[in-house]
Amino acid sequence: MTLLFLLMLAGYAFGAVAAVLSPTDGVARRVSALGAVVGGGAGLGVALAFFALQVPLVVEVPALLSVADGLAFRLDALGAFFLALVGLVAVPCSLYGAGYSEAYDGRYSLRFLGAMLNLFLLTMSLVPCAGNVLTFLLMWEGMSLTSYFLVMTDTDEPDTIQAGAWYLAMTHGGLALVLAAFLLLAGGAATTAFADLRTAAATLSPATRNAVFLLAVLGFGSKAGLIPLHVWLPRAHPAAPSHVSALMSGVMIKLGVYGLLRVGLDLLGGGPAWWGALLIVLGAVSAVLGVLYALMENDLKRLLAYSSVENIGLVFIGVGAGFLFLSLGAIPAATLALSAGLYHALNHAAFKGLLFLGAGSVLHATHTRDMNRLGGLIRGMPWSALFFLIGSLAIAGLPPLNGFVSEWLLFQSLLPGIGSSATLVAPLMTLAVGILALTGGLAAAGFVKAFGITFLAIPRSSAAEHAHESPRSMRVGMGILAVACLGLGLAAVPIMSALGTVLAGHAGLPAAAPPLGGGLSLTTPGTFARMSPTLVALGLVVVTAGVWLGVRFSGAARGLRVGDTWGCGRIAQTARMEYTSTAFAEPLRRVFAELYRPTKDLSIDFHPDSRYFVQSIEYRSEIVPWVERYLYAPVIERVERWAVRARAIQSGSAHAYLTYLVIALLGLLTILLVRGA
Amino acid sequence: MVGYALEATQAALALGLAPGVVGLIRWMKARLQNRRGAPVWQPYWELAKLFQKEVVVSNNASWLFHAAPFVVFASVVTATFLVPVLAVPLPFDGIGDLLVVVYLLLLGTFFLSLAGLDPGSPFGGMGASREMTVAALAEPTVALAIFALALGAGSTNLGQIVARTMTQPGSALSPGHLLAFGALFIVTLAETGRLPVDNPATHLELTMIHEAMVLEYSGRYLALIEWAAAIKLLIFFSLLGNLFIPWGVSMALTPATLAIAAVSLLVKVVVLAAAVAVLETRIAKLRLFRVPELLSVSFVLALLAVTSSFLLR
Amino acid sequence: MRLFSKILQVGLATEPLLAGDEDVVRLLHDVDARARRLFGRALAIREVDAGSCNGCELEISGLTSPVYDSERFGVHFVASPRHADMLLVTGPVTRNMAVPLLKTYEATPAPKLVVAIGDCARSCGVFKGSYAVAGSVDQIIPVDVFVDGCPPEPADILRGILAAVGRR
Amino acid sequence: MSSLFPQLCVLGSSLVLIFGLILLWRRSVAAYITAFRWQSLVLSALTAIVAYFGDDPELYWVAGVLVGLKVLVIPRLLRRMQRRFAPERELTPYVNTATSLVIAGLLVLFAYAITRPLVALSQLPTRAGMPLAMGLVLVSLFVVISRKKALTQVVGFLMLENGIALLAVLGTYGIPLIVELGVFLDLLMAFLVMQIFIYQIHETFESIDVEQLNRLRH
Repeated sequence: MTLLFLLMLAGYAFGAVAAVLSPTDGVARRVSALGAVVGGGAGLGVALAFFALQVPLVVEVPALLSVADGLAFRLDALGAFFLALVGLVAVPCSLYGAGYSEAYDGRYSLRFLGAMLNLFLLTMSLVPCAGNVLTFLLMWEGMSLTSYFLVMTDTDEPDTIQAGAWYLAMTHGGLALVLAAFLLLAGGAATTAFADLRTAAATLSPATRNAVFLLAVLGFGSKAGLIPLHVWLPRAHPAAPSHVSALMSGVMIKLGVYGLLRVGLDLLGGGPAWWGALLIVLGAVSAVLGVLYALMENDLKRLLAYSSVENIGLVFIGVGAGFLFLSLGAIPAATLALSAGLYHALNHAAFKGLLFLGAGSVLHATHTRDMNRLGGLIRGMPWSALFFLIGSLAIAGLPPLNGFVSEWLLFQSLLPGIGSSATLVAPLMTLAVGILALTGGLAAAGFVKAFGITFLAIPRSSAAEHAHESPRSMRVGMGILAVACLGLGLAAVPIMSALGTVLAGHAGLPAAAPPLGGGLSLTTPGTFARMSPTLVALGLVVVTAGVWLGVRFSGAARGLRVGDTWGCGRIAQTARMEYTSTAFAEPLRRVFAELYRPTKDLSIDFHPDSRYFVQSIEYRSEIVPWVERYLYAPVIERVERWAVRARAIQSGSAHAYLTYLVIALLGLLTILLVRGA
Repeated sequence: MVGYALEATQAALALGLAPGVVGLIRWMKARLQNRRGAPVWQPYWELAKLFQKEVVVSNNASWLFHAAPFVVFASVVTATFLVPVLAVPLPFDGIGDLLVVVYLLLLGTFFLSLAGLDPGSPFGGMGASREMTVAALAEPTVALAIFALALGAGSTNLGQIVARTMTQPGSALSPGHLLAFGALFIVTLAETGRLPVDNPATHLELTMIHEAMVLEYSGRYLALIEWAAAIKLLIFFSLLGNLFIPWGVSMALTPATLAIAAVSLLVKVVVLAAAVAVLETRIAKLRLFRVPELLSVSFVLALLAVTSSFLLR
Repeated sequence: MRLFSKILQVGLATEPLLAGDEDVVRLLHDVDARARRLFGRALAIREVDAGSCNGCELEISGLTSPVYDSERFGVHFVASPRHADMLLVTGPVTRNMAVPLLKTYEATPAPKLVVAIGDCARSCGVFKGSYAVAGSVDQIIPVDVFVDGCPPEPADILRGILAAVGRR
Repeated sequence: MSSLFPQLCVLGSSLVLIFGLILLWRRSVAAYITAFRWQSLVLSALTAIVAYFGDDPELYWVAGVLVGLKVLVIPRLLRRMQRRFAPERELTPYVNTATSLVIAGLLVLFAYAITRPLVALSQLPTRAGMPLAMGLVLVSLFVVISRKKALTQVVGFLMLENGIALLAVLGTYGIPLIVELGVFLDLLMAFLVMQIFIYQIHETFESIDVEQLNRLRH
């Protein structure tokens, strides 16, 4: 296992170094992909080996940076789960990247891109392996920085720089909060190793514990993309190369969940009921607002980014319910809720990775992300369309794919809460159920739009009309994830029991988790509900085949003729007559008008001679999310005002700067003096 | 073995009975309009005719357009295996609960909407957009109504819900039950495209929801879709009938009880069909943008159902 | 409530099988057997107004009224030619409607029938020779049965429809 | 049959609440008045039920007065007012219908949460209906603040009173008859005063849209 771990490190390191040293861009693409595939595969191997052998992995290098207890890697079940998640998405994304980044040949440095991708994957794989605070923060920061550079790949695009700035600001704000949380935690600990923090956390005062938890929620929440800290997602995801978006959306934001679980569940060992309630509320708000904004998007990748906000919200609902049930002492319910949350995180990694890769193929073929300029791609690129359809079905939570299973489990994990007798739990859970259902329905609507407008009907631009299928490496990458979506759905029973062991032993959860299923059926605690994803899938396949055969051989007429689309007999049909993505979302935009508050701008040019002849009509309607309008806009404005004011002290003279330094030093010393006295 | 035979019978019964339900509603509506009306079995003739006709497909349509009718039909047929039409407990009860039924139906809606978008007709897009809007907004009501039932029964599995109401007849009159029934009834109207949400007999493209999506379909494909819509209606009727008023559902699997179950199912379906027919005669179609208001009424009903079920605990 | 008591008072408004019109009754029984084979007693009609003065439409809509109630014969109107077995075409075909009429015919799946309603459909009626008229219906698409009259009565139309079904 | 009484209470309270929700869903004032009439009828039936099961004959009187006043007299007065201002419908409330209904749902959940301690303390078989009565009180308050027409607000106010009466009946098996009668008289007085006000508003502005009152500031 240690060997595999070293292989993982070596793979990524090879990828990074070889990419930098490679003679041409083409070689760089291939060697970096090779390194990443080896590394990702080995990472997945480490995680699987861990689950098979149940031996913890310990690799410590205390000599390095010994001041802060050195580098230490300790893999436990929780970490192994997230390591597996990284590996699962890393391999197909790297394969995909080998073909995808060909479009960048000669435009941007592929050596740099390859090296950064490998470093990004390396640091991402090591975050869940970290065994002490220093290692964790180093890897966390490495992950943030490398992903920042990856986002900044496409610098020709005007939006990229701004996206990078938003991302950098949010991620570093988050890092500061995480750092503060760890500092508070480490106050009474002997070393910063997680094991020591765990024992020290038990002695902390409730107020400190609450503060640590809140800081962790905010810090990790900004990485995970919880509303209102999600603002960087819809900016950075579209700007990054698509396989990087897939990694960021599929994996990196999940590490925010990992961080929260590590601190809240493992180190702090759970807390009062309001922790869980807070997480549920944040999750519910993120879920419903995320999907609502996703519905309004015309940019395919922004739509996917908002949908990531939604899915992270769903994960947080599960995790929050787990915290809540823990505090109420309902252990089986807590296990169910937490595993449902984790399972959804895993599933989301698979299908969102797949969808981003699919969106990448669309971008690759048509050079546009605007759905109002796409359409009809199912003919030019049948494979990408099929894969995107599988991803859409999975994310809409439809049987028999994996999204359906985890959504079902989330529903079932909220149900015991409605039966709870604690004061606010029942109403909270009732609302959460309503929101979960609404989110599911709206997500289905959103992905009918995403798939239907992008891939079906008549192409809305010549780029879409002449779209070509992606190269094989990209198709293989998507294919792996599509199979993963199917497999994760069908193998729900073994996966759920494995997830039980991931959580076992943390925060009062028993070491032997109650089995959530046997045979082919998932069974929730107290046999509240039973469901067999495998048999549902089997039933669907058998019945579909039966219906097809029945119609084929029952003597029904077989005639088939191809004609024009029926359009009330009009002469010709053009793409301009089709429903667009904006039109598709219009009813929901009207329904939720009070939330969106769209701005409307109508200008009509009349003919100079008569008002009865119109020359042109221009209609513009925009939606600015209110989080940005009412929260970020004032903050940014204030920061800018302060920045202008602070410019006064910028004289440009070295003497002035030295003076500031001396004053600051004297000030600090004075404080020390005063405190010493 | 008996169980599996029962499952097959049930599915066959649902397939066979469904067009009749549509015919029954049409006949009753005709009578309420003082017309003689088509006989109840008219939909069977129509389906038979459609299966004998040629299919005309748009030149813009992709394979999805050909696949969708089969998926739509298969999703509702799969759902009939899980719904207690005649008896409980079914051998397939452990395969899926009420939520699975709901999501199977959503799968059908999803594919039908995609098929509506596929030929590039503006009507299809309009229908797809509206159908998904209605489906999405109906979803919270369905979930809460299910949970109001599940809270009482201690399970979301259909067999157990039925069994529990059978053993405690008083619970059928509990407010949670009644309110959830009201909520699900509204959802039934919305999901199966009945008035006041959608007019199944409309010829005006601009007011259509379900019809607009299937304007492009013809021949056997249309037959599958119409048949699936009828089965969906029957599924909702048997859920309304058997979950809320379970008497008559066979629990012993003897021929006598099964016969009683079949008769009681017929009675329930006739009563519900009559209710729908009377309602459709009485009320006009709502404007599309008042539909969300109707659905929020059903949502509040479902919320009240859940609230009163934990009030009485 | 008032509505329903009214419904009860009126009772059945449909005329019993077009009383007094022995022809139709006999035709109906004649046609029944053959029609069942071809259209299974279910005939879906798409109405196409190819430029009529709407007189014929008025009469056609009389078919669905409680008095004539075409639905009792399994004849009903549909919203799309894709769902239809028969096209009811009215009016002289105007230049603008020639292509749409042809498209509608093409959009209808086989087997299909065409019934041209009214004098205009047969001979362009008073519009004959107008620059805006492309010709009678049978110059554009094959017609199975013509129904004369300006406008024809609903009973005539029904007879025409049944005759067309019988001809096949 | 011991569970019958609480079930009837919750069912009755739910009906009373649902009739309250009609104010948020319908737009015609005539429907509001009908809803109010039915609500009052259910309320008095519920009072009679409590009287029967609680063996409290005084409550029969209360039920009788309820029928007389709220089912017969007040709706008739309201009808007369409505006929006078017939064309005025509640077309553009401050909060749209769908949102109002969802807010009403939330208010009911909130009412459930705040009455929980009360319900936990009470031993009465009627206690389960109390959150719904509280919900009606909150929903009626919401009607009063979110609707523009004075007539709607009057109906909202009357429903508020119904909610309080329901709370009293369920919470304490009804306060003594004499107090109840006093409340009714108060109500009648308040109603008459409001009627006069509405006539006044109408005369001054030729509308009973209370938004018109803003003009008084200028």
